[in-house]
Amino acid sequence: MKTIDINAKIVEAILIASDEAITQTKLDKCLDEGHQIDLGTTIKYLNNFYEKSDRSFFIMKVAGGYLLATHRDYEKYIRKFINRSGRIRLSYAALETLAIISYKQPITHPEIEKIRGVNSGGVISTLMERNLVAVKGRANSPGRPLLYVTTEDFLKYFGLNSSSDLPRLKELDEIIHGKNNKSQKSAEPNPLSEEKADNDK
Amino acid sequence: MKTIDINAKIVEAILIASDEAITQTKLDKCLDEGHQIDLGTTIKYLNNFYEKSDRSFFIMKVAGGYLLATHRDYEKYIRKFINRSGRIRLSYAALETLAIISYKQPITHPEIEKIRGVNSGGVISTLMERNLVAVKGRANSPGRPLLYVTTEDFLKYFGLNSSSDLPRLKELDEIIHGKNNKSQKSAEPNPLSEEKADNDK
Amino acid sequence: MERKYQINLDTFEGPLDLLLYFIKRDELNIYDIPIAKITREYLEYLNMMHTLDLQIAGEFVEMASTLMSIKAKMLLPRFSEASENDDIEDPRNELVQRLLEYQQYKEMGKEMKKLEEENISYFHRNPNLTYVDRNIDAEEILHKISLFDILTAFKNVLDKIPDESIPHEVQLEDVNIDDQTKYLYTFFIKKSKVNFSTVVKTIKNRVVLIVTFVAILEMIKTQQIRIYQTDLFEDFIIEKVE
Repeated sequence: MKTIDINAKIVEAILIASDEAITQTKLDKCLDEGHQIDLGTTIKYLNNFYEKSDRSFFIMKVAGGYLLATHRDYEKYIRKFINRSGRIRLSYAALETLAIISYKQPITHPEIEKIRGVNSGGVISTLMERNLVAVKGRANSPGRPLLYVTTEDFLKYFGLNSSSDLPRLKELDEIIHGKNNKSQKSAEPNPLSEEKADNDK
Repeated sequence: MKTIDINAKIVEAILIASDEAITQTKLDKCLDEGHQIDLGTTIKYLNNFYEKSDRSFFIMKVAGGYLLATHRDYEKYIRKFINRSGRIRLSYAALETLAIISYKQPITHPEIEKIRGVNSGGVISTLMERNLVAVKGRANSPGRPLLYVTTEDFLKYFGLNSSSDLPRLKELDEIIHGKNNKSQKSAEPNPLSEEKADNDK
Repeated sequence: MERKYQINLDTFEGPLDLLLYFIKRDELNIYDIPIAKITREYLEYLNMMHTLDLQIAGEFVEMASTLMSIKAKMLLPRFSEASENDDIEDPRNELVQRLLEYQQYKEMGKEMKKLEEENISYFHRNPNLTYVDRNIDAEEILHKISLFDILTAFKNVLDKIPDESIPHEVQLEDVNIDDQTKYLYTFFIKKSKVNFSTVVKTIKNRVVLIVTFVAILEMIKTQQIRIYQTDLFEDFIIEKVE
């Protein structure tokens, strides 16, 4: 077996030691003056090594950077080990609320309720507990309500690189035309950002 | 490179995905009836592989079992990375003091200590070093003690415009209220009990 | 009328969801909703919920009144006569806009469900920072605890204690930090970790509680214990430092 490049080892060490996605910018800040590592190339190199040496993990591109993740085959064992036998999937209410928050963020509680037409306190609490949304500042509207945004864990959970990678919002036209047929189905998760997705930043 | 044993891969996956040390007992619980893995042997096998392939990490024996750890050579980078990413922030004492200052500002050192009941000089300097707290004038009370306030950086960190934007107790109530039922569950005594490990292997 | 009510009562997230269901099922034109028909259906549904003794949320009732008010406005001669005229607003407009907007997010929620399914079997690296950062000063480490968390935890506990025990003046309580430190150590006889809620469960007096809390902070400061959370809003875990 070959001795691996020192740069690859630095990146690997960071991947092992941190639960936050590594980005080129963050990496640059860890290096001494004059020391440069091209993150993309290094990740490819490492992933290639992990694949060839048949590891149980790989480097995933998510949340704006890279993170180590285990292959699907080990889900069963890991789930049992960390004692989350059924990682509780999100309810439709939670997903719908997340969709609203991710598109409209930052958004207030009343605004969310207005769109959903129902009381959403419970759902928001659940999302906060699971660290999928967080409070960030206050709106300038009367009563200065708290503003909610999605978190990095949100991106990790859905395997997204950024919130603009979300499935796009369907245009109204499409909904009207799709009203009676199954065109809903055909809407594949779109990996690219759409016009609508811009306003979430 | 050789295809590694499936058992080793299961153990490796658990090491990657869990922040809890792995023990033989805990491992046994994850396996199907009749499936056995000898943890000690597997760890040796993996560590041998990591060493031979010159990885930046190894499996460390801690009192409670085994964990992945990085070699010391990379500590410098990791430390910077974790700090930069905001993963390491403030101590509990510092945070508590910060909370007191933010809600009671401007406030003097003796007043802070009175609320906390403990000497707070060190914590206040830490907060000042990190530019979260600043001095703003002096109180008119005897001895004219310095008055502390939170800085703009602090507010920015939380996305707030002014200290009056801090979460109010009423809002905490709402959040606590919304999630009360669920949080009861987690209030059970933690079944895990691990001795704190010695840091070296 | 033998309409099949194969409506799963729990499936509707709210009144908008229910209305969308009617629109889809009956293939109605969302821009030209037959308001009388849909109001009737809606009210039938509420009646049925009522008959089944299901609790009807306020939002459903509110929507019923909205529908009836739209229906009433539609009957006003001013609207029916001028229905061709663009500058008189259709009373249904606002509802239609809300339905359309809600529908968009509902659809997106379904797409997100797919993403969830695709990603749920991956686990990301979850390092134990206690060991990884072995040289990092404990003072610098904040284990995922935010300002909100601390206030929440403290307040949570305070709330459990009856108000009567709040002293309005400083009273002499037969408790001090040393006692409470000893009390905390009793939890560490058998194990090295204990949940915060377990520690404070039996404490019924606010002052004792505050003293215990201060004792905990003191012990953190002197590094006798460390405290962390597995997640936001989770209980704190107190771990003895050897």
